[in-house]
Amino acid sequence: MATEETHYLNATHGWKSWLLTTDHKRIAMLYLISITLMFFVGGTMAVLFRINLLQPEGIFSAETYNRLFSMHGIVMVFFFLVPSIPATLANFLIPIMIGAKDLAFPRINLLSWYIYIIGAVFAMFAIIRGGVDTGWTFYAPYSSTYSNSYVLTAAMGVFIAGFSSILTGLNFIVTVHKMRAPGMTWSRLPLFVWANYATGLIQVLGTPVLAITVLLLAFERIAHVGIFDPNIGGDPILFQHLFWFYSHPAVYIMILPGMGVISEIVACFSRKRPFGYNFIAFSSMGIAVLSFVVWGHHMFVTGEAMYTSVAFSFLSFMVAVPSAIKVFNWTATMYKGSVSFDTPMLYAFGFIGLFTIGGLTGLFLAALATDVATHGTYFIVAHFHYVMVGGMVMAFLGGLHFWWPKITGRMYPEAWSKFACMIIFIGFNLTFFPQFILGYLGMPRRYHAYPPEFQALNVLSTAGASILGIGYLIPMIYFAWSIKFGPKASANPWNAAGLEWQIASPPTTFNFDETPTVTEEAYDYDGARYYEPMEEVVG
Amino acid sequence: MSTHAHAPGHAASGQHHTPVPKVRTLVAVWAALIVFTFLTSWVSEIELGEWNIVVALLIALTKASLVAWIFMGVRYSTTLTRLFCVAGLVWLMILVLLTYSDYSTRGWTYQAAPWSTNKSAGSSLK
Amino acid sequence: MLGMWTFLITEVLFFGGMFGAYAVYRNMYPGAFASTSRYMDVVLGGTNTAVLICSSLTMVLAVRAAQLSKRKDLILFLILTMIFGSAFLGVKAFEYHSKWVEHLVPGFGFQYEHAPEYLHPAQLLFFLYFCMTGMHAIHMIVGLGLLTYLLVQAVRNQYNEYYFAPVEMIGLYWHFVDVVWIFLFPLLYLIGQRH
Amino acid sequence: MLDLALNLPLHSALNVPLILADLPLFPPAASAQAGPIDELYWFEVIVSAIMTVLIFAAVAFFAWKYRRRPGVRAVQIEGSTGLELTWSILPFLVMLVMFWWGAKLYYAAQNPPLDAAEVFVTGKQWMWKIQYADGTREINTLHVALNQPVKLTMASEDVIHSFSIPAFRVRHDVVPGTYDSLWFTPTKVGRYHIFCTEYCGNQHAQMGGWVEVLDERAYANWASGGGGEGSLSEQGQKLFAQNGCSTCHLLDQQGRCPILRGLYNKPVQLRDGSTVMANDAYLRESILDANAKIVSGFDADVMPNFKGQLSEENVIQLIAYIKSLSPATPATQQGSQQPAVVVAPRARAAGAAAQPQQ
Repeated sequence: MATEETHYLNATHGWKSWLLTTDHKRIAMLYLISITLMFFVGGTMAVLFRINLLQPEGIFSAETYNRLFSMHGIVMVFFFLVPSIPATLANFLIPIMIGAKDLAFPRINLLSWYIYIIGAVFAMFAIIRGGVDTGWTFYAPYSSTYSNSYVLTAAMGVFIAGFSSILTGLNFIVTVHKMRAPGMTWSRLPLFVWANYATGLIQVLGTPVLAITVLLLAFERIAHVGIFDPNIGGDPILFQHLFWFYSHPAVYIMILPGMGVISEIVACFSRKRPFGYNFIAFSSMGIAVLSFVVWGHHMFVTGEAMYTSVAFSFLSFMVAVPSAIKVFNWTATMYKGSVSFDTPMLYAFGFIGLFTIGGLTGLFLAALATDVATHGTYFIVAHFHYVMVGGMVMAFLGGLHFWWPKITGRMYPEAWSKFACMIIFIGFNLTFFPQFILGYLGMPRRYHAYPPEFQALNVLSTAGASILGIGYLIPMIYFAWSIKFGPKASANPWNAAGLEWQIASPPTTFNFDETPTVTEEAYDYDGARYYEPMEEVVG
Repeated sequence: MSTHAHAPGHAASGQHHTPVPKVRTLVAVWAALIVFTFLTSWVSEIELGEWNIVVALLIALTKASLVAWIFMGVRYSTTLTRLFCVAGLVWLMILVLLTYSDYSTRGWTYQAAPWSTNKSAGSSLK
Repeated sequence: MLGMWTFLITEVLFFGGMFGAYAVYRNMYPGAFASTSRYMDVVLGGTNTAVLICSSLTMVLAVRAAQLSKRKDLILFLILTMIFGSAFLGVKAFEYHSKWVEHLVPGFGFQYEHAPEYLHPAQLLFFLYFCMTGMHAIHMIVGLGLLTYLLVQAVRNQYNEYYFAPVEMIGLYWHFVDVVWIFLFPLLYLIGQRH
Repeated sequence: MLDLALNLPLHSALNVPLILADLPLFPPAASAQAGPIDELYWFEVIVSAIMTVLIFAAVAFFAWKYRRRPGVRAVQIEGSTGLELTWSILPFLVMLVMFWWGAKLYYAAQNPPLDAAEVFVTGKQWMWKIQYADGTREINTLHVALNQPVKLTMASEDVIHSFSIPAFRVRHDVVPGTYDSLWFTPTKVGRYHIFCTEYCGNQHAQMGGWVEVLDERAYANWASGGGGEGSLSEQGQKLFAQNGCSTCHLLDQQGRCPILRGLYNKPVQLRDGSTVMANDAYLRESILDANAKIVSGFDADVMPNFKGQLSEENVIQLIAYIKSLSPATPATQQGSQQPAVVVAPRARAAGAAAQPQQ
């Protein structure tokens, strides 16, 4: 190993070369480290409050429990899920996939990471000071008037982190428009890029509304004047409207990039062009648009006007269509393919299964009558964890396993990774499937204690959570191990198509020695070279 | 925006080829905007009931369009920029109108079937 | 350029949250909102609108000067724009001051004696008034900072017909701030009749 | 805490067999609307199950059938517009059924039958206070009669709560500053959970209780036990006198304030020209913040503000009294559809010292 090749990781040295970098790949790594930390902060809280629910009367105090679940939600949603794939994998891959040297605004990209860190520091500060107990939804007037916890600090964190998300989205949009290599037409764009482009649109259009909402809430809390307080003629429901105008589309900020990852993985490990490329691409755009007109389904039992609720219910069913299209297309992509069972593909299987369940249970919540019966119960909790964790986290891990050789130039131990995938799948289902049953039984969410007849299902769920927790630790360990000890990866360990596999692993600082000219579509799997035996990995 | 130099789509956006607007046009637009400002102040004094706000918003929209079209150079810009402009407006409308629809139709249900403990009237909807 | 447009869309939605709240409460309390008009100085508001429109004109003339490599014109128009912008802020500060004197600042001894029945909804409106015009003023201040930067660069002869993108971009931003005010003026100052 | 979780031997988390012995999987269906909602629920479950099985089966089958084998290459397929349309439109049609079905049940849930017994619920951190028309009050327990429709009118004293009875499949948020309502018809004698399902602070999990569905005889028996303080409207009448309301709101002649007799559920002309319905929410607002809506012909600042003086429960009593001043006759029900405008001469003696003191 005397003559190691120069790549983005070893091109320059020293902490300054990382903290002042404008290289999208290094910024992606900075993000990866930060969000992994946040994931484990949020995850630890989840494990703790699941332990609390082992006994009907709870183990911790109500105060502790309320803070745990609130901070779990805030950390996971705003500091893990929203930036997860866009800020890491997409940040790393979008320029490479479209044949560019970097994003359109490299310095803004770095700025967005710093803004994220400032937001995260606020959130961490709130946790250390004693936490916040409003739930991640910050509903007024509880958050603005009644809560005695560190609402302002946490809200500030969310407000600031929002700008990091806006800047990431803005950067992606401009990059995809302006930085494509010659010949990289829209119909040749990888589906991952399409998905992140759609995500960028949601980030840019939705996040500012969250920002102003949180700001108004902060004014109300600081100065005791505001517009949500019913004591002075305000309407607390308005907070929910503005909050969900962002936060429902935000669900798609979280899941769309995951769908992009799955499209790439399924195509690669089936050795096939994705079935219905156009439909997958346009369904991403369709989701981005429709996601903005369904937020009222979070408010069917709040006293929202009946006809508005009916309209929102209808629109919510509409948004299910493009999601269904994607699932069908991934399945159809395997038809007459050449399917291999590498770890990323296992995660893709997991994603398709869990997302299907998550999506279908969403129909229960779009339908007005069954929403009333399940609103605010564990049914909701199970539903969105199937989408967010079963969907997004599976896709994130799948993508990480897929591109890890490209990112680090190292392979991870395959047996361990398959084992971890199985553990996560089993642990996940054991954790969250019982919650569907609990939900229809009526167990409300955010309860630190519950009637004893719900105990059995809660114990099952907690058992699952501990399995899931271990499942998430295993990849963490072998990924860390592989950076130092993993066998070296070739430029294209999966024999995959796509620009990112045609450059070295890890890529050089400027990705391409010269700007590539694209002459074929992203998924040209029609060739013998995709079936050559995998190159022997060199230790 | 020096990074744009690599961009293939760059020539299309063509900031360097943006036609130079005529001073006469710009001053005319300015004059129109000033006139509209007086107009909107004047109209607001006239009792039009519900229509006051409609007229005010229409005038504001006209003024905003003039600023966007001429001053912001949308008339010379690409379809994409125009699409972005329209998208901003449409999304604003989604936010305002869908929220508004809740508040403006809240009364509808209850007036149709007034709450009452009264047993003799109305049909029970089961 | 596309980046600036995208950013402006974000800004539209940022103000959009407040416009949404405004629409809801105006629908809820039409009488109270109309009653606030006696405290809104239409002459000052209208003057400010005109001032801002003038600044938009000088801004677009500045962009034009940059396009034509006319350095002196560019500097002149940038200075004029900044003067108009500062005048706007000055008038705004004066208005804020009179609101303060009249106890119309929510949270600081808000009083509404001429129509006590509207105390709360009027307070809501003034809260929105301060949020919306305050956010707008903050954008103006940021804009003045950006114009200062342009001025320095223009003095250093950085802009010419081949490179004037920053002038154009900051121009877009400035016009956008103008457009926001164009909507704020009728919504806040021209709500009801003043007789 | 007491009602919900304890009173029972402490289950150890490890005592699995004992726990599994009473593992519930489906809630009791104890109201008239539970059945129809369950039908929709099962329809959704079946559709979801079919779709899940289909997709799992297809994934498993394709993955196995087309697994990578030496010498076999994938067949590149562009896609199929026909197929795409099929699997977009067919599921959408099924979803339309769900939409229509759900909306229909929701509509019914919004419109309580007119013969429903009205019970008032006040939520506060962290309890539910129940008031019945006969004046009985309870905390965290709601007694209802079998097969008698019940309409709950709900108010919150502080934050948003949500009143939920899973066995009845009903739930509605209780938002401060207004009244919310829900209704149900209990169909099974028994004792069922009440939960708060909107997070409301520290003891959110304790904000629950029981609804007791009693058969006719048991209900009559229970009802005869209560009401020591007189009916709800009688309590309201007392408050009406105590707080000096009766000084200005004269019953049969125009005082300084509007006449309340016959007011309930009538349109009221306001000073600013608009018209509102004199429903519960309007009355509540007018009691607590009289200046919020001034009746045409009257001045502001005549009636004192009762916010902070009267609890939500007091307000409910007063409203019950005002309602009792508008006895239901066939004529008034017809009349409630007509715009009967309350007009009164401008109040005299505006400066008189007759303002009631609290």
